[in-house]
Amino acid sequence: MNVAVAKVESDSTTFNIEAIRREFPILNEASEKNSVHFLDSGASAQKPDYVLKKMDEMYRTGYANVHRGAYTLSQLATDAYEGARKTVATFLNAESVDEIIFTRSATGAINLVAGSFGRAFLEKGDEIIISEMEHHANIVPWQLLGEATGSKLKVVPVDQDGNISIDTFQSMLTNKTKLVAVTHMSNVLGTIVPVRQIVELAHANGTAVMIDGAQGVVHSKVDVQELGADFYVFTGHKLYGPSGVGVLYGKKELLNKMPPYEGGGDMIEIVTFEKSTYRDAPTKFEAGTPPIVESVGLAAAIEYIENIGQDNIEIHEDNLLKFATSELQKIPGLSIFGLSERKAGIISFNVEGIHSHDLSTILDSRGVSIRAGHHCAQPLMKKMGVEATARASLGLYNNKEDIVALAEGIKFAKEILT
Amino acid sequence: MNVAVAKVESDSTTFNIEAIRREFPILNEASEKNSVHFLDSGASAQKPDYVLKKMDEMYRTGYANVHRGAYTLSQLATDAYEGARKTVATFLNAESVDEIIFTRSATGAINLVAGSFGRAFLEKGDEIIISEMEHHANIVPWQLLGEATGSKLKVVPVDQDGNISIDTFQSMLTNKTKLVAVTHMSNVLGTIVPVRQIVELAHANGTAVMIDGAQGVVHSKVDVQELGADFYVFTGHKLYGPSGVGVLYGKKELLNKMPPYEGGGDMIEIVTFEKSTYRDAPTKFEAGTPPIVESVGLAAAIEYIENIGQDNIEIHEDNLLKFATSELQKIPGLSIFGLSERKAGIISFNVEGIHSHDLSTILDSRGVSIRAGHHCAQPLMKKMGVEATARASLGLYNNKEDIVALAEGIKFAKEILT
Amino acid sequence: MSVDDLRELYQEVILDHNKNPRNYGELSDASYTADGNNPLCGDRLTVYLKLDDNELVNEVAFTGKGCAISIASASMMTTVVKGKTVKQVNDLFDKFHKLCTGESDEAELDEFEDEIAKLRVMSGVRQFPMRVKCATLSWHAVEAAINKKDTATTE
Amino acid sequence: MSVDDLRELYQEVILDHNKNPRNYGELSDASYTADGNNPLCGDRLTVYLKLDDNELVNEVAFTGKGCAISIASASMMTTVVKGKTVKQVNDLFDKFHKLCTGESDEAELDEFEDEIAKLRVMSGVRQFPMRVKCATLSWHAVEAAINKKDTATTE
Ligand SMILES: Cc1ncc(COP(=O)(O)O)c(C=O)c1O
Ligand SMILES: Cc1ncc(COP(=O)(O)O)c(C=O)c1O
Repeated sequence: MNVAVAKVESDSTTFNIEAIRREFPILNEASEKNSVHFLDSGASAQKPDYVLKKMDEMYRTGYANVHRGAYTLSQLATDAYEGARKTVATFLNAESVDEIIFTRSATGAINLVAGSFGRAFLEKGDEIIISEMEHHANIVPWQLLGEATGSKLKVVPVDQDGNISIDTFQSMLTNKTKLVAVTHMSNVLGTIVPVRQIVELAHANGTAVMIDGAQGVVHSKVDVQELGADFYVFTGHKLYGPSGVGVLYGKKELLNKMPPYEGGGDMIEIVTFEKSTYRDAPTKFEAGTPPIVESVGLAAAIEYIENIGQDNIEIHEDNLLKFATSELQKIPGLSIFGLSERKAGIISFNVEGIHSHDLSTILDSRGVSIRAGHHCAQPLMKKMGVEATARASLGLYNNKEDIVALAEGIKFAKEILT
Repeated sequence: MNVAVAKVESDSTTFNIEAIRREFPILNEASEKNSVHFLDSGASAQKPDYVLKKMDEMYRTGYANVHRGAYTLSQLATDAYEGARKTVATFLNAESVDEIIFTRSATGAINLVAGSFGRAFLEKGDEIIISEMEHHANIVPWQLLGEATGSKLKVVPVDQDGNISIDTFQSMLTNKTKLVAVTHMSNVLGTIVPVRQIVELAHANGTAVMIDGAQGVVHSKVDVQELGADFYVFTGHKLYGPSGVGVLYGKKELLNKMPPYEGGGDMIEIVTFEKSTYRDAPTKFEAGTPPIVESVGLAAAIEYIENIGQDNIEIHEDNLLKFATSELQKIPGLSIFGLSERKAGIISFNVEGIHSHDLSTILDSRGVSIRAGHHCAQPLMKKMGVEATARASLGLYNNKEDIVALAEGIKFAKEILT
Repeated sequence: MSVDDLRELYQEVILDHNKNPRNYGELSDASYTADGNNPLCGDRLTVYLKLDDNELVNEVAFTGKGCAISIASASMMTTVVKGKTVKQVNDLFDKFHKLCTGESDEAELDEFEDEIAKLRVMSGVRQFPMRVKCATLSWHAVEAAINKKDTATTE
Repeated sequence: MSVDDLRELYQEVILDHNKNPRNYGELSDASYTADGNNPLCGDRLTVYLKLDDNELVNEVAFTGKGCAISIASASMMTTVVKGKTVKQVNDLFDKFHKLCTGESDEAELDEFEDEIAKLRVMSGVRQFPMRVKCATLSWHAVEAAINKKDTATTE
């Protein structure tokens, strides 16, 4: 395993992990209080200097509200904001820039689909299929929708290894299935879900598909045209961008058929007290002042990772995941949840006799940040028969030392607690 | 007028306009492209260095996702985020910190009230009263709610000077009036609405009240307990804070009776596929990763203006408004919209024979940024019989030179266009 | 952006068209009408079209309110689309749009040489990207009308 | 946060209570029960209470899963609330909470002197603000039970 990691580090001139680490200020502020072995990127990633500077600069030299002013600063801000939309569209290979809607987060994007598409097109008795390993963000909005419309949730089970059965999924599709909403990648198990196949089967059934790409987009290249999904959502802060911004990709035709979700400035055409008319997507879905600088920051993050190369990042993380898996498996009493053939930079595990919360506290004392808990996936926890797990999740800036520190820290925790 | 301005500037040792201007980086980046006479703060304000540094610093030294980690960085971020909530609560003099919900913007906050309070408690035939000078953000959400529930919109007219008649308002209250939603301050006319009186009358009628404070909170001290409104909303970017964050204040009792608006992580108590239960406010209304750094930035902005003193800002802006009004009134053919006795830092106007768009372009060439258009208040434009107006809006950093440049620019536009 | 750019934008011809717009007014017997609407500034124009038996633009007129750029551009538009086929109007709009955004330059000589020569006076908007929408508003409307849509919305 | 802080948090007494929790199990004839729920980490406890005729806590027990801190704290809680009145339990919780957050210190001598002396071993959580919720989870539940609520949720 060591060899593989060493290989990518020496092979690729573009991927120099030490140089990359230097570009993330927080990793270098090695105070006693701050963790330098940051293994919670799955919750939220750290930001490169490049992104922070872009945002700061915009506020200092080119900030004003967008779309509304006929003066230079507003034009600069509008160009930056609409330029960010273009960057996202190119990143996802969307057919049109109009298919990109900036939201407040992935959660905001999923709720938009539920509130607009869901309330407009789903009726009592209609069905939505999700998987058993969804994040709460891809469960609760459909439950709220169910309360409003009478639609029902059907759940594809997850097996021992953390995979869903495509056959089972297919057998659950009926003429009442109006939407399939599944994660691209599990935030607990790391499983990469075969979303392409799911889209094909759903479409053959006349069913629309939304993919929750909050984790997926971080760890693999996404091409929405190739994927064919009707909606794809992700969140900026996990992709090395700022908090406060997310993205909803939607097929233009579909978006233009959908009613507005929220009302306010900019999204309207003509407002009278009797009746208002709305503009086309994406504007129709961006009521009020959008997350202007946040969108520009997200675009900068995309530029940053594209500059490193998504393939390079994938290889690096893959090697690191293999190394981490083998290091952790050496620890007696440690069991890993999620052993799919297709998984990416996330490892959930528990250590016999040690609650993940205690483990996290002890690791923290050694500068190792991991997450402990249910990871906003309580139904999956229940299925796995646990209350909580420990989770280490990788970012492009992690290195072998981080993994070694994790393994050593776990051993130390065993000493203290047992 | 000159005297009055000079007076406040020399009187108050805390309010030194030149020192303040130096704290706003964008005002000092006097490149050819950038306006230095920024008179569009009503659309979005510029940010002081203090706010920018706070946000940048958080990303560099204390960033992680909030509420979810048992490690130090997450604790630091959570403390900063919850500390921001406390700052906002104190700023508004809320009874409890649990009454402060961070949203994506004022628009997001109003839609939350419409989607949660509105959908839960309004029925067919119920009435919502708004005023004729509302921003689209406080019109369209109620129209969307009306489509969903059958509730109706009633509109208090605005008179010549830009005031609403309290008698008329009172006469419109019926036993079907379930909500009054009015602006604290008109973003077109500058009128300060007598919201205290409105709350009293509405409450005497058993009607809940939401105040749109997007402009109001910027120009006057707000005390929600004294005001008594059930909801008060505002937006960060107009209050010298970042884009991507807004605030909903709501009375705790009421918030806890309301159903969730959006679903996702953090806002839940227990999730099963059969049924989920939700936490209390504010968490119930903050689904998913919130605008973490943006909220901290907003709190920094509040600290900044509190440090200068809201009273000092009010006096400064008031003097400047009087100066601007008298300067503009000297220009032949210029007419001002909105002449309420109680108005704050906004002047809308038109110049005979010159469309505001052309005026804005010409002013921009002289470094003066104003806004031209309908200002997201089409119904008010219709009432005033115009398609658009020019609008100069003041921030705490504006000075007399900005006003002089505006007046000179208007004269120049007349030369060019007539 | 300089004062020269401004003078280039607000040329005499444009100010004249703004003050004395050609073909201003309703056409009661129009074959097609469409509204042009710029939701961000509130400008609204209505364009009226009459086609003859050969589907050529026979008469064209407009009403509405807007800035000097949109009114002048609408006025000039009415003077150049008369006698054109539907396809020609679409093509001409395409060329005019490029002229306003700076995508095409003056050198292009083709079937619309004369029309473009007339319209070239609008090319000052290149320096003012926020105003391109103003210059093209009436064109969006005429395109909508000729393609039998009710409304055109620019951003 | 140092290794000393850690050792202070995970003292022998705590590890012992975690491994051998006192009064663990259901009380089938409980007067009141309540769930304690930490939605952020998924820890859940149930507390069972029996009051005698004088409204004193007669028996108390708990079940559930959680981290060492929450289990140990629950176990210790059951050993100190027995024999107390409703008001005394509320007061004791208040004092314990202050102990965990560092608001009160060791010097306080009052009616709960003995109990606080026992519970003081938990005060290591002061250095770990994220873990205060763990230490107080069972207390929130017992407070809910005694005040006749079903559930307590900590953040
Ligand atoms: C799979 C998945 N979906 C959705 C989300 C929600 O993202 P956000 O909290 O940014 O809305 C997350 C992260 O928390 C996630 O991991
Ligand atoms: C009175 C008023 N209400 C609401 C808003 C909406 O604010 P935002 O766009 O930040 O949601 C604005 C500003 O655009 C406003 O002026």
